Amino acid sequence: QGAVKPRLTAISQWSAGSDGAAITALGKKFEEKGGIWQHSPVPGFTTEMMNKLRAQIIAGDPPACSQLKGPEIAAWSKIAPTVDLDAVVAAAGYEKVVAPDLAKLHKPAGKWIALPLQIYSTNMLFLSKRGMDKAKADKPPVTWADFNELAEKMKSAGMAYPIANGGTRPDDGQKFEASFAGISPTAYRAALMNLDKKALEGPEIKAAFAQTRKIADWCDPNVGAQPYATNLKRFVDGDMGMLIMGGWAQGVLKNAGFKFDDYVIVPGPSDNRKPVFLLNADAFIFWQRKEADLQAGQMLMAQLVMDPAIQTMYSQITGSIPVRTDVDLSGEGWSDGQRRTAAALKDAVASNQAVLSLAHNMAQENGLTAAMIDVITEYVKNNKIKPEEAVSRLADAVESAR
Amino acid sequence: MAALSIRALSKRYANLEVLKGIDLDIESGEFTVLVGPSGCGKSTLLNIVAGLDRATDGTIEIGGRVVNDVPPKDRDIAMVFQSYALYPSMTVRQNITFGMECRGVAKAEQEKALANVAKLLQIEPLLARKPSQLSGGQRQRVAMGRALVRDPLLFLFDEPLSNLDAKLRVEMRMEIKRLHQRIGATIIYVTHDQIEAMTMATRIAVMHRGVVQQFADPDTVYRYPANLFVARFMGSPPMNTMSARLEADAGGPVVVIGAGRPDEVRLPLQGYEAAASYVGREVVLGIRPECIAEGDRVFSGAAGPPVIVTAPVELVEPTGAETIVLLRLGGEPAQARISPDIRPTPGATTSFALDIRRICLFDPETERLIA
Amino acid sequence: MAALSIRALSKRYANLEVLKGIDLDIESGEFTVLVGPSGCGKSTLLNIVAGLDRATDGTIEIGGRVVNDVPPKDRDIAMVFQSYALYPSMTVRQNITFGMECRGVAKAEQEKALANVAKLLQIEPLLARKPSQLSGGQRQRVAMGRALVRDPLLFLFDEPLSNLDAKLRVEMRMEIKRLHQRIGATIIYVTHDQIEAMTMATRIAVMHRGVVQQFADPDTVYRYPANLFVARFMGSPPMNTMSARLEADAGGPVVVIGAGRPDEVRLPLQGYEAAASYVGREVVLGIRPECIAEGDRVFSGAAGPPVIVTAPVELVEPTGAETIVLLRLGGEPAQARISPDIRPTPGATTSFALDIRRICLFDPETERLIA
Amino acid sequence: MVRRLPEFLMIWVPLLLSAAHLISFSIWTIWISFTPSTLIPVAGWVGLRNYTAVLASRNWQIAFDNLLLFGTAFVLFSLITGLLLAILLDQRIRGENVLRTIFLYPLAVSFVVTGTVWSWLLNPGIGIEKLVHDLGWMTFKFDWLVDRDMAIWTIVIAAIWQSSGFAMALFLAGLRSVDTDIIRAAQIDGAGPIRTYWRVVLPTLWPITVTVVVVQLQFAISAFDLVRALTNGGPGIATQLPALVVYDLMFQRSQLGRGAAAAVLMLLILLAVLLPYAAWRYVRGRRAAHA
Amino acid sequence: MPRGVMSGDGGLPMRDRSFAPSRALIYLIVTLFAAAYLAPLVVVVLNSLRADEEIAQSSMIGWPQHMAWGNYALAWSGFCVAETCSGIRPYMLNSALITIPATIFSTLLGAVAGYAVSLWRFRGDNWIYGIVTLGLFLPQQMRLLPWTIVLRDIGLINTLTGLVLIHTIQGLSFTVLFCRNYYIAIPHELIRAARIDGAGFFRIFWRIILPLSSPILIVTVIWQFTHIWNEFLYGVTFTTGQQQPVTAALIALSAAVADIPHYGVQSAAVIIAALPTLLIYLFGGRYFVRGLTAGAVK
Ligand SMILES: Nc1ncnc2c1ncn2[C@@H]1O[C@H](COP(=O)(O)OP(=O)(O)OP(=O)(O)O)[C@@H](O)[C@H]1O
Ligand SMILES: Nc1ncnc2c1ncn2[C@@H]1O[C@H](COP(=O)(O)OP(=O)(O)OP(=O)(O)O)[C@@H](O)[C@H]1O
Ligand SMILES: [Mg+2]
Ligand SMILES: [Mg+2]
Repeated sequence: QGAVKPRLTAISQWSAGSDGAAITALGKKFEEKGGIWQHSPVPGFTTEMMNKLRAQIIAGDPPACSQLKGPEIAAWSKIAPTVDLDAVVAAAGYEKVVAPDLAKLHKPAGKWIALPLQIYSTNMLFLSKRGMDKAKADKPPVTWADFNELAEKMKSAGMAYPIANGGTRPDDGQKFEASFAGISPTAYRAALMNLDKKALEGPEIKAAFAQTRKIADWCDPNVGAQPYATNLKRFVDGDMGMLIMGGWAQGVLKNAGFKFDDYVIVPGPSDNRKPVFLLNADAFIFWQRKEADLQAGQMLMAQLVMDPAIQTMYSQITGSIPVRTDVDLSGEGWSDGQRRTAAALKDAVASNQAVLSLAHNMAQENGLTAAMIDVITEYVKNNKIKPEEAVSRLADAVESAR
Repeated sequence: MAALSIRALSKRYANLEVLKGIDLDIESGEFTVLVGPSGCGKSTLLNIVAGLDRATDGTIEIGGRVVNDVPPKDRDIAMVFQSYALYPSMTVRQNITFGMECRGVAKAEQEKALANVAKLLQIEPLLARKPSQLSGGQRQRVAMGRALVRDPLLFLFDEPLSNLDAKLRVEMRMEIKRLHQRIGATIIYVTHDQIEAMTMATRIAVMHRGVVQQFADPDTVYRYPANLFVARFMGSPPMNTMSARLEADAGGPVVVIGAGRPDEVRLPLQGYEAAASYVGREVVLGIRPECIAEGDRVFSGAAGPPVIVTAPVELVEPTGAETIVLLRLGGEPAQARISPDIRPTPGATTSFALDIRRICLFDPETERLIA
Repeated sequence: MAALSIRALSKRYANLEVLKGIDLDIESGEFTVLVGPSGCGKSTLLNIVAGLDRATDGTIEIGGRVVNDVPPKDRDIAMVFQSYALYPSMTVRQNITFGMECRGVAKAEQEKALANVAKLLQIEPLLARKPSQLSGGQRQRVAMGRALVRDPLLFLFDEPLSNLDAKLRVEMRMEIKRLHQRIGATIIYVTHDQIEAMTMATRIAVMHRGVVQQFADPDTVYRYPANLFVARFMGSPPMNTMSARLEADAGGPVVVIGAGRPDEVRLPLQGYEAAASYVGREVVLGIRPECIAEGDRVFSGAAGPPVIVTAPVELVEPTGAETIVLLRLGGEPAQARISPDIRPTPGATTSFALDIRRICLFDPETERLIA
Repeated sequence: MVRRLPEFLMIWVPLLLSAAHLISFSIWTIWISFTPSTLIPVAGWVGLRNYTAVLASRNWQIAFDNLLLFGTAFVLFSLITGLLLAILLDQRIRGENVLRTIFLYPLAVSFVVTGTVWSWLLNPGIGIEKLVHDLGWMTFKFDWLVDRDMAIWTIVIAAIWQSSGFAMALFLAGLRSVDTDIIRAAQIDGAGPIRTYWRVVLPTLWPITVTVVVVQLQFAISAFDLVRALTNGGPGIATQLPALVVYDLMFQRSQLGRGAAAAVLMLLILLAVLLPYAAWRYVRGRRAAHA
Repeated sequence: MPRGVMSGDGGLPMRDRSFAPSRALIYLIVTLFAAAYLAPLVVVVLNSLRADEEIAQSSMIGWPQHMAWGNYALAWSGFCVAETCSGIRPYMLNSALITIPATIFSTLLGAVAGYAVSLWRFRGDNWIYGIVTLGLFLPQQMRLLPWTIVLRDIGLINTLTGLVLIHTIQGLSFTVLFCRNYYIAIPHELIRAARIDGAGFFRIFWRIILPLSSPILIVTVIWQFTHIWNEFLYGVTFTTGQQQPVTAALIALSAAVADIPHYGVQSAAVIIAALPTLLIYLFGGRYFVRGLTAGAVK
């Protein structure tokens, strides 16, 4: 270390729950390494965090690093200078152990400017143990047909609403993207990631909307705009049987005092029976600062974020899986769900079935994402809209938002 | 027939007794004026008669019917308020017909009544206007119109002219008087203005502290005020009152002001038999300013020559139509109304003629009129 | 020395000319009363003198110094407002000393001045009170005190008594008058009340539509009104005015009311030389109500017996101190003030005495006084 | 008249700062609405493209329709509620002070809290519906919050709850300043309480009513925090409102130019309300000056 | 002078006896309304005393079975926002540090400006006044970015001072409007008398106008205080971490989507955070209505 004490100013949206706990733990590590940890969690929604980031960038005072993800990294990197991390990434030999799709997002102009911190799949299927018992089912569903059958079974077993999802915008998006990717990851990639016009109007997307409708009908309509977390108790108690959610729900469940053996996590339904991975990765982008202590802090932070031990610690708190594919998940502290997620990622990458999540802003920039989610959430909430109509609306939305 | 008869009426607000046992009988066709200082309970009395307030005690009869429990609209009265209380959002026409509308009078009849009243008060051209577009005098007329369409047993007026300027007040005063003569209505009229009271009333009720001090025709009230309060309240400038001594003299009783002083004033009295028992005692003497005039004045209708006194002049106020002089009678201050041309010099001594026929004597204890 | 001298003063608000070339010279020690109907520009004039408003044109000199551009506080004036404008949050003491405080007068001197004024106005017991705890008359006194401590060249009073009730107004009027006599201040006093104007003023300025109609001592204004407006504005009831014809007769000019009618009234005039050129022409005759009296009245100071006319009585209004009679002279309505005891019957014909010495004649075209 | 420096500073500096920030911010927004700005403001010129895009978007159309419905319903009902409460409180009833405080206290609460609390109460799963179900009336249904046709009414309810106290206060003041003689005159004329209010008292409240309407309308047009906390535009996008759309476009979707265009449209709606009001005040002022 | 309209009696001089049944109806309606208005507060208060499990098992509406006073302790100084587990206590302090100065400044400056506009007419005053009051209607979202740029240029970004400045300037719209409407009813003769006495602009304001202003100052203080206290958008955007106002902490608590809801603590925090403004309305409400009357209806 040089003469200066490394210092890091960071803004993120993680303020509470397991996310808050994880970032706090990261901060502790940073301080253990002799740094000064100045983290400003922004309460509220992502928008508030971005407002703050924008305000600071406009003011010429960006944080040393800030939470940002997906294509937004590329968009934002154009409005303010970022730090070139290539050297430190190379030194850590990090590139080899990161999924290539993911790596691409973090080096938009060919240089590393941001580092992913953890990975989730947004389409993991959570099965309530008690719910399964109630429905006398023992096998997790693999295809959407299996899923639908199981849901019906649960319903006849007395569960009014077999699916425990919530009603927020990303939640509605997840219902749709899980359906779509499970039906055809190829069509998903073409339509939602590449915005291919033909794929956007193809039969797969229509089938995805139809499947989404089924899921929506099995959800508690009373949840309104509340998050899925409202339903967790009913889910664990077996009043609801299934939940399509990212791995972060494990952290929430843990935080709420539920046990790992209350539920099972499996990859979301995939009609070709090979796991589909809807990639969602949180990341930090590093903004150029002149101050020596901040620069030192940025290097220290980068090293920490890439450190397998730190990634292990972090993922174990939040329920995600490490970005590094070379972390061993067989040890204590990892759940079956995490192991299965990691395995799914490996398989999906192998079969080219790892795609970027739309609902969590990994597939498109915010403006486009929001326009698409508008259509999806309206569809979810309004069962009078037919799938074909939804398809054409989605295509229109893409057209006008581009 | 008594149009209104009030018996032992009292009104109490919390611990404040505003009216204390009022008795009044008002004949049909009378124009009764209620005067008294501010806060003496005039409006309260009117409101109770109208049914807008409840009496604490006593009975009110209108047209021979006890109305204590009758709501205002069924009392067969009409009221004109000091603020006129015109409905601001209605036209003059609606203001006048609103009461008939409430009582369900037929449209045609309403129109007829309206036309009559509008003609009487000469407000035909104003019928379509809103109150805010009227001058003070016009508003007053509309307020009258609203009362007149009703043709009630009893009109109640609460200082209806006090918001008008002096000129207009005089005109409206005459108009109301003519109106009363023409339609022969029974009216109770509250005012602060003594000229109004004196000129309009057939009878005046002078109130003070919730009690009717005197209820009589204007001349009686002016000439024979029942007590010192009435004497000092009516008239402007008010009656001069001063302590004096009643003595017996050869020709009859003599009232002495400033007895024993070098400038004592001795006034012989004629026809003051009632005062006989006060001979040798202190009394309060009252003499109106117009009964003290310049030395060469001949009082109209006087039998003999006036009593002439010389007195020091303190202040002279020529008002144009007359000159008000502040002088001292036997050391007591008094005001005189003398001819406008005459301007005594302040500080000098001048002679004044006194009209001793109209002197009043009051008991200094009870403050009541002796004679 | 002229305390105040105003030259060609005019004031315009947007397109409204409120003051039109006012010229006034007020001597030191004078008590000038400004009268005129509402809206004639009295307050505007006062405000311009005080420096609270700017003149559109003309100059104002106070104590020989042109003050057009001098701020109010440096004009050496004091002002009493109609609403008194006492500072509600300050005690009486603070209200009075605030001006001195602003001018940085030493504490001890403030106390002395305060004590003087408080004694003069007898408000010592009130010094610690807030204005809201004072009666109307007391407030008025404090407002006076605030002006008096200043000892200025010029006092400005804008209707200072109009918020008081009648009794109090009379008292305060006398007090102000005494005060003026005692301290000999120069005062400009605005009022609506003619009695105030007549009794207090050394000179009266009658204003109408932004023009001074007449500026003279009260007797002149009352006796010789410069024009019909002044004649009708001053006096209550106002001067009777009626069209008449001036004719030449053996003894001199005769003014004829209702010429040619059976009940025509012929009044011989003496000493109206100025009217000679009007003989044979129409004039407007003005006669004050107090110059028409009961038939047996002897007018004080009259040389010969009065002119007696008989006239029909229309309305009788006894006010107590006198009786106002509405009669017809040669068909023209007129008011008379007769003795209080005498009550002619309305409708009947009675004889009246006329004081023809005080008749005014006006040009019917220009409305100016002829004689 | 204002000649001296400290006076000048004290009066003009705050007033000018305030006026200047309003004018310059508005101009800035108008300028941005014609630029291709996305994440941050940039120079450029795209003509009316941002406006056409906003006007063509479903979000804006829904928001605009909602604004008409919400604005009308909210203003109307809060007016009626406020007036009714004021009339009731005007009946010399006991405990008036306490009641007044009760009707006013929602003004003290932040919209965020209001939205959150009402979202609990109105949520059928945990709120009133659940309570009634637990009490045994199982067929009871009160699920407006999650019913896309009725959800806008939940915003109306919460907004009325929050701000009808303001209308009540103003109306009450208006009622209290009605000349009692007028009411007495009506009594003598034989008008009952309802007729008295309807024909005599209420017509005098016009100026207050207009003030209340304008204040509430501006609240309706700029309603933001409340909606965000209560429904966040949902279910779906059923309860979008212009203020939400502006915020969303500017800050969530990183389409500053379009957001600015939407903001300018919002300003135009506001002006459409305010200009007639200003004209009315002007005419009234002139008339008062002439009376 | 504006008179206190709300104080004494008023209303229709109804005759007491003949209206007995309808009076019962009046009380009934008023009571129902009062219950409806109180309901949300009652629910929050009750929930602040219930454990989370209890709420989850029944509904949001219910009587606490065990008084969970702990919620308050947790809300006040226990729950965690990111790495700091200090409850909302420090944020309350921040809110006070922003709200109190901004309220004082905007009220005082607004009073002076309102006084100048209403009692010392000067050229263009109506225009300035009109523009300033239009500010009441300018949507907040529109001002966020311009403020960012302004604060950057004057170097006040990320400071409480910057927020105080924003709230002071924006608050002027309201304070000037209300003060002006109030002062317009003050007799001009008072000013004239004082000018003749030799008092200048400030002395008149300080000695004569200000002592008369308490009704309207109470209104503006209450209004400004509650609005600034409850403000959220600027607070979050322009402050950082431990400097954020209490509304930010509340949002952190309630918008934690990735957590099981803690209704109990949340309710307790809501109550604590709303306490200052609630108390202000409780004690100042009566003056608020009175002053509002004097200042609004013109
Ligand atoms: N509602 C009330 N509660 C308590 N006291 C009242 C009420 N109404 C009137 N008073 C008191 O009753 C007394 C008489 O009032 P009232 O209005 O009858 O006087 P007034 O003779 O009409 O006076 P004014 O000439 O000033 O109109 C006053 O002292 C007044 O303060
Ligand atoms: N600021 C102003 N703008 C326009 N016109 C005004 C203004 N001030 C006064 N006026 C007009 O000037 C005229 C004279 O007003 P002023 O107050 O001087 O009358 P006044 O003689 O004092 O009346 P009053 O006896 O009623 O007090 C009135 O017609 C009034 O309407
Ligand atoms: Mg009265
Ligand atoms: Mg005036």
